[in-house]
Amino acid sequence: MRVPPKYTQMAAITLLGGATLLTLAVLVFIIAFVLEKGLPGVTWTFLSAEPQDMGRAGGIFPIIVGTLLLPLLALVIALPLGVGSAVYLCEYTRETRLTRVIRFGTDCLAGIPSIIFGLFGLVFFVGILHLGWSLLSGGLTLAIMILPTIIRTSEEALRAVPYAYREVSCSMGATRWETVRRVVLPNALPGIVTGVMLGLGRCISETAAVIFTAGTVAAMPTSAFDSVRTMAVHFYLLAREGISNEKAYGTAAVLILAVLLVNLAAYWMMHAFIRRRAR
Amino acid sequence: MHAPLPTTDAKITAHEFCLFFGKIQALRNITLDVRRNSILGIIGPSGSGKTSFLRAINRLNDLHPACHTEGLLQLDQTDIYHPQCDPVALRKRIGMVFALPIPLPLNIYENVVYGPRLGHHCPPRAELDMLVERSLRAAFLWDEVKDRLHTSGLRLSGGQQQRLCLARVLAMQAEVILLDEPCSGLDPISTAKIEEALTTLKAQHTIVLVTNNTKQAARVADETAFFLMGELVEHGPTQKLFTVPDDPRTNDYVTGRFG
Amino acid sequence: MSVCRLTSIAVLLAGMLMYGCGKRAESVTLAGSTAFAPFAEKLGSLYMAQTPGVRVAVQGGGSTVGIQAAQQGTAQIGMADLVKLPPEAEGLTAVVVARDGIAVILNPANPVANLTMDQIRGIFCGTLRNWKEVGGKDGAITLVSREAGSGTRASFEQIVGQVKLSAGALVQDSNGSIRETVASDPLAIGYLSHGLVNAKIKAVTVNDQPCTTEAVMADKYALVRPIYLLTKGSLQGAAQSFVAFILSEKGQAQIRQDGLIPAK
Amino acid sequence: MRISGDKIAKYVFLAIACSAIASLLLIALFILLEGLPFILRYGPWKFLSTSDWRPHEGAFGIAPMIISSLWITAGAMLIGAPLGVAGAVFLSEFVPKSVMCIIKPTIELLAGIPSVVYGFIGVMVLAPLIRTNLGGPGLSLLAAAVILGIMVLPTIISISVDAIGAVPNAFREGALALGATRWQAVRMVVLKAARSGIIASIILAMGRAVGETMAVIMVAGNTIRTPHSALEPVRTLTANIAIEMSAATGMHRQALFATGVVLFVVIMILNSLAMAAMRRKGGR
Repeated sequence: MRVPPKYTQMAAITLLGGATLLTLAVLVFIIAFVLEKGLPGVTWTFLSAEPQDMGRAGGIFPIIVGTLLLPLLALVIALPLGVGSAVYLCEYTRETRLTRVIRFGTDCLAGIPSIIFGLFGLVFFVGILHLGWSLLSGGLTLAIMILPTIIRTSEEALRAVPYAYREVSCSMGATRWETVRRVVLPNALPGIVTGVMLGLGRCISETAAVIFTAGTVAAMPTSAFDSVRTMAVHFYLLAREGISNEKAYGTAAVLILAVLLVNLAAYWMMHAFIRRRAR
Repeated sequence: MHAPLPTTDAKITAHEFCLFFGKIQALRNITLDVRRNSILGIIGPSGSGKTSFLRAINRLNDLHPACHTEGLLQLDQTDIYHPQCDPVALRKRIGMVFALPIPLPLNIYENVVYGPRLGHHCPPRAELDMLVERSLRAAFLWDEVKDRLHTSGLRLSGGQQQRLCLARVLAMQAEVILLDEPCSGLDPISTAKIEEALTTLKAQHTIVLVTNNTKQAARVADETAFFLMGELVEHGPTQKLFTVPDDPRTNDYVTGRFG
Repeated sequence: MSVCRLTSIAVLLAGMLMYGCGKRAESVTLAGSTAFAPFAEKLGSLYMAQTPGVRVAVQGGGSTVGIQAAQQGTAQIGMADLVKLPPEAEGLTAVVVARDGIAVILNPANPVANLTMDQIRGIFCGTLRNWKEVGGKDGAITLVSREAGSGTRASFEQIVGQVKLSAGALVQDSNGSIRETVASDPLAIGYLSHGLVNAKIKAVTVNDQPCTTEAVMADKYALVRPIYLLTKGSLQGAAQSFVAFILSEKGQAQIRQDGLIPAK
Repeated sequence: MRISGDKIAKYVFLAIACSAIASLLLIALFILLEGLPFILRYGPWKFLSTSDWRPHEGAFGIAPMIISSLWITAGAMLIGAPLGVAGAVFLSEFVPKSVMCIIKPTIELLAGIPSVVYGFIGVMVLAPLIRTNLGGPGLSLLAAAVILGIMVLPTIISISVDAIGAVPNAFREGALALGATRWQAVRMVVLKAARSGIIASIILAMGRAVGETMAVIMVAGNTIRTPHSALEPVRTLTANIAIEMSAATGMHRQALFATGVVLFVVIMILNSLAMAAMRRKGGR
């Protein structure tokens, strides 16, 4: 006897709701765990001073700067490349065997462990190009690392824009580029922002690849050729080398708050953008 | 087949025009003239190729990968499918209204000025405002939306959205307007408004109206063409076609015996 | 138009980032052993305080990265904490700047206080599997070792001799994580640089010798390894004076204060 | 000239796409050039099937690591995928927009938390929990699977929510108009329409789970033995590379790159399986 739909609906909602609550509970527990252990250590001096005694004392200001600069440089390189390739694959070519191979290749590269990108960076950027352990080689390596993710999410976002919009724009005498610029891209922006957030998240949380390419110098970088240390690397070195758990959690707390701010800012910016366009 | 009408008066001329999607032939040697500043109604059962013919005029079929054509299709005596003819420039002169109203995901104002803003020279703001008002008035939509031009086009009702699409085409100042079953989902009042707009626009534009509503063709079209299985069965003044058609198949379709 | 604004901002940012390249104070780069890197950083900051205008950049990455960096010149000074330098280090001048004792550590709840070399070899080869066999409470031994190729592990296994690590051993890739694992598992045994021993773990005596700086200085405690600074050819300028600073009285005192054992 | 503007844009995008694909090819070539010669010289079957990994004595067998990697990824997806998709469906269909605007940024925040933090929490909280309640050393296959499952949740949820959100409302209204309950409409119409986005999110998440290194090293125990139960410590392919690469030279280093090649092949197989699943269901 088939269960009447009303009950399957209730069962489904409780099941899905339960799963969501469990997920949120676990995720909130992790944030609370880190903040509870880390927040007491977060004082103004901790945020503004230089680290001393191998990180046991002092603050993490140069490390915060490193954490902002590195992903920014990676995004400045990966965003145009990623979105550009997604636009080309979606708008300018038909679904051929080549585009399927490219999409398959990007999927596989999204799965490559970051340590391999780190080694590639070490051999290629640090070694062959003589950029040394620096912001530049770190940024380039991270850019290549998040490129597959940005291409894939941008492509999904572009493909989600209804085909009819392209047809209408085309019928009004818009060139392919004008259709992309005026209708497709602005409409796909939310999906692209999600891809950027995931890419940014991966850059900020990366340790292995950064240690091998951007180095671990905790001083303030004066140029693109100076080595930097990101908060994730700082947390890794403090926690794993057993230098100081308390400072490690402090760094993690600051990192979480920074990521939360960036996410909220991007989210409100996107909403404002959508509201302005189609009020 | 009667001799083609004097060429000077014809805005669009098709001569033995065929259209293929890969191996499937959608149109078989269509020879047809559309007179300047007149409304040509195209009727026929669904799948008879009337929409394909409409989309062939503004080369929208090019978006389909395996589409190629034979024969001649001219706009103002210049071959539309000639390699030198730039499809983008062509589409600027030919506006199209689709069966399902598709307002762009922008506000009403930006929907209407979308066409004129394309290309390098973007007209000044004042001129755009005037163009928007004139186009919306011509589409009988101005009074209903004049104080909420900045709300989203997707918020309007079906009939209003279709009139917005018409206004959008008018703002392009296109010489030819193609309509693909514009009133298929609309209420009688919106349909009447659109038909009234078309009759007044006849003076400045050449209009090709594809419709499966024979009464609408009878009401609005100056001349009517009857398509069946990708062929042009008969083309002549609406009055003659609906009373004493030459071809028995037209007679059966018009009187509703089959179709 | 919104997309153009985005790309113009991006180009502006890239330009701003590149403005600084080229302007580089005289810098000394060290790379290599993760164990010695924090100490090198401390010495670097002391040296920078003493001689302005010089930037000391310390990179980790492990002994092999240090050796390769010194060979290729990506770093002026390579750091390696190996008892025997691998063939790759040929042609590099090696200077011992410090020594580091390797402490064998247990969980504080473990009653065992002393282990002989043979017992340590038995445990790490997997022949001794239960704490009962070495005078502790009944319980299977959880073996925690460093990864293959780590300086600490190579030195530990060379000094103890004929150690074929049992397949069931947990492997951690840093001193800190070995300490955490041993601190949280009452049946665990591991080893790490003696500078990192703290209250959470207990260092046993080896052949009744305590793992202290004095015992090592007196060559009584066996598990000790040198820390080399490797340079290619003769050094000049800031790098040379930095190495001299480390070997100076002030440098060696700082090393002793940080928990390592001075070279002399 | 009007037309050339569009032509320029097309070639600019073509150049961008080529440079992006070229950089990705560069990485793939880098891995193959460093790893493939070793596999051919050492003998692929011996490399893949033996389970004795003693780099300093020239024994390079990674069978246990392949098995562990597959087990951990399967475990992580078993935890992450259902929870993730269920969460995504519930959040985008049954939760009001206002609540959604708070939950979505927090979820995307979790994609920003370093895997090292997840690993450290795993060591501090999860491992002792497993050790006391379930036995074994705590650092185990189960711990790694749970941590990875949690880490991939944000990826699955945020991309699936976008995919479900992209399904036009007309589909939902159509189903509801036919008398379907909200859940039937979701199950029969919305999920089918959003399937490609959801599967893309699962593929990306699987890629991240297979590729994760730091958290796995901290939590899995890294023993070189084929696990017989979920409570035994294991070493994955990625952990093997990351742990030993910083001190590996000569044959040992090439063997680690060869592990990278194997990993690349494993990821390719997993992706093609997922693609086939998508196409087979779509084919009917």
